[in-house]
Amino acid sequence: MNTNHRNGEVRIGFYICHCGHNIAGMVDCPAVAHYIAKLPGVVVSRDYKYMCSDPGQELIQQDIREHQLNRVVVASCSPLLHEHTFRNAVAAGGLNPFYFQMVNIREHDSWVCTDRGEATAKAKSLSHAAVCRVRFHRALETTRVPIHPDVLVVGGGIAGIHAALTLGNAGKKVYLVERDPSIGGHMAQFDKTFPTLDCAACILTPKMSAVRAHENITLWSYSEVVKVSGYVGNYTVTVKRKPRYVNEELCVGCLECIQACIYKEGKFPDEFNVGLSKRKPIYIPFPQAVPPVVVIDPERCLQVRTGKCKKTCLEACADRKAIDFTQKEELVEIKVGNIIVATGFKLFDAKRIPQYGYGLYPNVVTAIELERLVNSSGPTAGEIVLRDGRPPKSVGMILCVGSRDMKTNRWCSRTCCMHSMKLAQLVREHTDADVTVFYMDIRAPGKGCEEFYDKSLKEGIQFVRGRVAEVTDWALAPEEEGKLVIRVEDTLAGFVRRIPVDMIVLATGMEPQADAQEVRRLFNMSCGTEGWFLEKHPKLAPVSTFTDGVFIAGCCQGPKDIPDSIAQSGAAAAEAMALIDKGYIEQEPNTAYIVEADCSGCKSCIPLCPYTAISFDDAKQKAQINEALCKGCGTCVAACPSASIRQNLFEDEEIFSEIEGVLAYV
Amino acid sequence: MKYSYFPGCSLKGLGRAYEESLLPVMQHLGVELVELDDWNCCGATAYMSVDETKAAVLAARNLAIAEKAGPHDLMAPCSACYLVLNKTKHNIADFPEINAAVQRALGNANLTYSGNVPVRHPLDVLVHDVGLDAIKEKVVRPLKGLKVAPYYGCQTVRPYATFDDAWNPTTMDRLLATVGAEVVHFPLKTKCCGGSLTGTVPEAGLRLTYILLKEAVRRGADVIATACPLCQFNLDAYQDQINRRWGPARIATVYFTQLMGLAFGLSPKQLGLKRNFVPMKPLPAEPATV
Amino acid sequence: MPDKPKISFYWCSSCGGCEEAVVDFAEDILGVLEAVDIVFWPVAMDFKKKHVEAMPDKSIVATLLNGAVRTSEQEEMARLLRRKSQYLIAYGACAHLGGIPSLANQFSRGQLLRYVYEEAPTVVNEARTRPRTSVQNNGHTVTLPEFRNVVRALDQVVEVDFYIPGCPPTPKITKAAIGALLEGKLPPKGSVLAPDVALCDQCPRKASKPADLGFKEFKRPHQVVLDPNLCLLAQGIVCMGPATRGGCEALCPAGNMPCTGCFGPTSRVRDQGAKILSSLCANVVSKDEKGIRDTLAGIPDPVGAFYRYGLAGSLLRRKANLPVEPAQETP
Amino acid sequence: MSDPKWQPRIVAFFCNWCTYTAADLAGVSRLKHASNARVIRLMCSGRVDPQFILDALAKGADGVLIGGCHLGDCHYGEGNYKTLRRFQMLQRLLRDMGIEDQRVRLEWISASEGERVKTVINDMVEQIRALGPLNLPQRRQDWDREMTPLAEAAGESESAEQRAEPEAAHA
Repeated sequence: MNTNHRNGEVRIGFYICHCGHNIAGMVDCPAVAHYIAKLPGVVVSRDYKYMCSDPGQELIQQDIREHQLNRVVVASCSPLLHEHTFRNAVAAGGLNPFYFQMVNIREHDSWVCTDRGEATAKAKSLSHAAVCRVRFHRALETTRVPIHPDVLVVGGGIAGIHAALTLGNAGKKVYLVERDPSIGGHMAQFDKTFPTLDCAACILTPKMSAVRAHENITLWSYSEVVKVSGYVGNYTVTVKRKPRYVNEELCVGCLECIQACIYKEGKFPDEFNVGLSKRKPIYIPFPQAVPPVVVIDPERCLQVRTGKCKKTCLEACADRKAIDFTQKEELVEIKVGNIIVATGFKLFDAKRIPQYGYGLYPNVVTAIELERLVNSSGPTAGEIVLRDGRPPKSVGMILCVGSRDMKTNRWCSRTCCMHSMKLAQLVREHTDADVTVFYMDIRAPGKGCEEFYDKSLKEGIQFVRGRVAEVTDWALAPEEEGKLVIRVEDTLAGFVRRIPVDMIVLATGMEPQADAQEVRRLFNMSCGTEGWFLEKHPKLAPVSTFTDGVFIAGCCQGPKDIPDSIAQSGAAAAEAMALIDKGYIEQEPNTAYIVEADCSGCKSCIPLCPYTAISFDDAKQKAQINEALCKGCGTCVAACPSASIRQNLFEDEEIFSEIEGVLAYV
Repeated sequence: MKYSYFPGCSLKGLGRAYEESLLPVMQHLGVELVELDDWNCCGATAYMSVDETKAAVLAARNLAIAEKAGPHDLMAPCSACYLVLNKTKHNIADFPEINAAVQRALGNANLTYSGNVPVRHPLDVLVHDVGLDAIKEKVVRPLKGLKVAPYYGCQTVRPYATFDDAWNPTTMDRLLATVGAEVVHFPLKTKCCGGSLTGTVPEAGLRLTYILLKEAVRRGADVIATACPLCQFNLDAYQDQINRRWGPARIATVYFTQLMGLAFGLSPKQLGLKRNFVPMKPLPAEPATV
Repeated sequence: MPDKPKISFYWCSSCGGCEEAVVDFAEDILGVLEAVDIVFWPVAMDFKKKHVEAMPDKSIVATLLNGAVRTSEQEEMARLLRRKSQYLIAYGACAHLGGIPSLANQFSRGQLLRYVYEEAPTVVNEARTRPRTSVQNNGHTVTLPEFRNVVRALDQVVEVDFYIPGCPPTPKITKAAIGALLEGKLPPKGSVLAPDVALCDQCPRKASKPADLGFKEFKRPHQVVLDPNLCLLAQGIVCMGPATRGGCEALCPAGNMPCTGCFGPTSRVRDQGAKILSSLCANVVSKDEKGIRDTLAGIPDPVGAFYRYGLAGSLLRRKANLPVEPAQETP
Repeated sequence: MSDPKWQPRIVAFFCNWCTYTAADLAGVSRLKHASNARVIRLMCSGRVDPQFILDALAKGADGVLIGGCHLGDCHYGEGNYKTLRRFQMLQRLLRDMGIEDQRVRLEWISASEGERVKTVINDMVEQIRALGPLNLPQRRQDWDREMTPLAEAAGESESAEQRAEPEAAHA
């Protein structure tokens, strides 16, 4: 450690960063440096183009050596971005890294101010405060918390599957928890994928099987996470395993029980086929389901509901004895070090836009419904037909249904343009129908996507630019009789058109899951106003959250296509692995501590700690804090009526001096 | 239940059948309507397009009188009045310069307006204040078998969709179903009736009217129910001309309050049903009353 | 042996309790008198201001001054004694932090005079006579000190060397302080001569305080029959003990009444009221706004409850929007 | 009191996880707003000691803004409930001490609500502008002017103001 502390004299170095034009464009940086230079204790005060660059950091280190600095203040961007960078720079200069204070004059100042004088004044006062505060800083040491090597992945869509496999392949133990009876998510419902038109099942099902077969992956389908406690490296998670009334180990997937069910025909809407077909109370979600075992719908099964059924399924299962009506809901507790949340999205409910007639006109369908119609294992075995069984002669596709719309959802769902063009091509492939796509803008930025758009044009698919006003069944001209009429302002042609078609496909957008708020609370994440989970930094930490050890992947973070979801889940897996392989995490030393001689033992603080880090020492008659449990919120510090609890990095005198500092410069 | 009542010019003139049916129906339901003392023209859409500020002053005088009259909501049955009064209310609240002009003008007449009077449509009051259950109790002659096309027109739910959906309003549908009528699917329920174009540019205006009539007939409706005097007039008065020009489409258009009155057992004459150019067919399975 | 050290006592805006506390030394007073020479003590001895004025500066070793500073005369005496004394000691809660008199900082001078001389239910004053600084009577000029706008703690008028807290200070801490003074064993200037740990440390009820104190309601002592042994906070009574310096040996809790905070905060605290507020409110059980409001309604007068002895010495000092009124010369 | 150049001075205590991040987001999104708020970062709004608020006012702030996570969303579980409880009482206390409600404000602003940071700060600046300066240091000087004659007579140059908080100076 360096010897810059002789006589206890405080020697402060102050650096203000131009951040190119970002700060200097609005703040007079030399004037701030000049102002700070006159404050007591300030030995060096400089402005520099890029403080976070190597030369910028070198400047600090050089000054620490040459001017025997023992405090450093950098006024630049948000500490959430570069506090670590500068602490490391200070440490490399031979000073304890906590003799450093950062001033946010970019996000909080230059980027939000419109007046150079005001912005400069604000920079001066914030810097003044930091200079006042840093005087009280003390040398601190970080503590290390060990990381439990197991990982929980929540959600068994393509993102969750890929994350689980990546981690499993790296030798990490993974729990994959899926709410539905099978993993696969939305992708399992797709026929083909854009822009390559390769078969979705062909690329997904091997991955699904691999999950089931993987020695490092524990797959819990039909299960939900209900409780999460702990912190990075040491999460305790409670998983609710819903009864499927079928023993997963014993069921061989022969499906004879389904045959034998007293319901001779399917009677209930089939979730996988979005209600286009019917299933029985005992069913398998889809032929390639993983785990490949049947499930009993407790809401529909006579035996579960009333206890009065002939139980023909039991007979069919015979001595395999896989069906078990005594199954009960089970709560399982696991310990993991990291969590990857990949809970996906839900589709916009097209009924929310009544003028498009979904639910009113039978031949208005959603894109996912068409997807099931196109699929050879779908309800029509791959035939695209109207409700009455006729093939359509004309199909209209309406884009941005529940996307880019101030009345419903403002965001672009990113995949609908490509998804619709893919479906348009499939319709052309399967039928002789004319296809017209109604769009506002075609967004095809992905690799191979613009080419795919060209291909659509070449294949004779019509594109009409304009937001569709309504879908109706009232005819004005004879050719409209018996058809659905799309009324739209063609913004290229410049007039309102009425276009009669047989079938209308609504490209419904993506929305956050209905329970996104509860899930967010469960994992202590943040949400955007729309409900998508919030990443820690939109560019630099796109799969991290504000809670260490909790990562997000796939559409729960925002609409995206399959390649992007896979890329994110790989990134999330890598982030988790980085923590696991390091073996520990360094904790910010912002813990609270009690000055024993000052404590009166009034116990006011004890119930306030959410981590039960504070206890009462009966022998000493004083409160004590277990620093390993303390997470540094400071609530007890604020509450201690005799100010006997203090907090590292947020000492009372540090904050009081900061208050004094921000108010000193008028 | 008590409301201030702003009839507007139509309900005293061309659309008097609306008032003739509205008042007894409301009375029947125990809703007291107190006609505003010394009300004046709402300004209508025409004045709004000539001079918005003066139009606002004109409408605001009615609001000010209503505010003075007591703490009751103001009922404006005519769609145009309903829209103009609401629009004035919004403009006064949103634009300080309009507010200043209005207050100055009102001040000259010793009036003030603080923005506190809600302007309500009878459909809103009937469904949300009176309630469908209370209405159902009063039905003595359910309109069984009568197929009705519910037609709201443009101004009732747009742009202020305060009590119903702007695209697919359902309050009238529900009201009519409550009094026993069969409501046909009528997706043109908020389409244009032709408005004043029926008089100024008939080839455009009447064509719009024709579409409504034709579709109502095609969908098997016996009668069109409306909530607007202008809609009622356009749909009712021009049928001969329309039929000559575009083909047959003959159907009666009445106020929804008239249908409610029938269900309450009031006489067609009392309800102003005799004023129609195209008479409504007698109710099914009932001796002729017209 | 040189002369005995000279000591003086003075009182400003005070109830006399602090003087009483000195008398409460009982026979020990004789010991004190043996050790020191009392040169000024208006309550007990007939010295005049002019005698003090005649003394050389710093010739008094220590002055123990009690009471808050409210009038011009008190201010003048404080300045005089400051000049004549080596050590000026703020004695008791009023001199220390403003004391109960400084609760008057919630009102303007005009409000106070109007109430006291006209509106108070026991006052009959039809002529609306008000005190004036100067009155002519029979050719004589009679003067009164000026009633200031603000009540002040002693250190808000003159520099203070030490503080002896309490309302009144207990004989024990007073003796300890005088002892330290005579023996020259003084802590750093500005210290409060009492323990720097909160009162709970000395409270006989400490062991009965639960670890999970959660407030569902607050009660006032007259509303309940108090358990003589159980922690008063556990009984829903606002007890200032956790936020108040110890040293009184918990006289009030021992007498079945809550601590009301007369010893002031510990040295680490800048605002005693804010601190007890922070601690009590954080421990309220309710989580919804109305529930919280209802619980806190049990403390009807937060200023009176949390700043009973120290409004002048608090961060806000005085109600912010009060005027500074000119001295009242006309009725 | 009515200096035309006067600008409201606001000290803001923002929690690290929600409101501070939201203020960063406001910056990243270039949501221009009034420059008057000076943000002091704390880990949790639960760390906001009521002393900080009073001290800020006493030292010359015209307003104090406390920003925390929405109720139920606290990074530490329930820190913001403690803040809410303290705030309710503090507001009553401040009212009794003649300080208007609008000067001390508690707002729940989540990490994604950059827009709200802008709205709240702009709104608060406007409200305080309408109220005028609080400027307690100036008011204290005005209060203490009644001591000037005797202080001058005693030949003291040092003002009482400079000796405020004697203990803190020695702590």
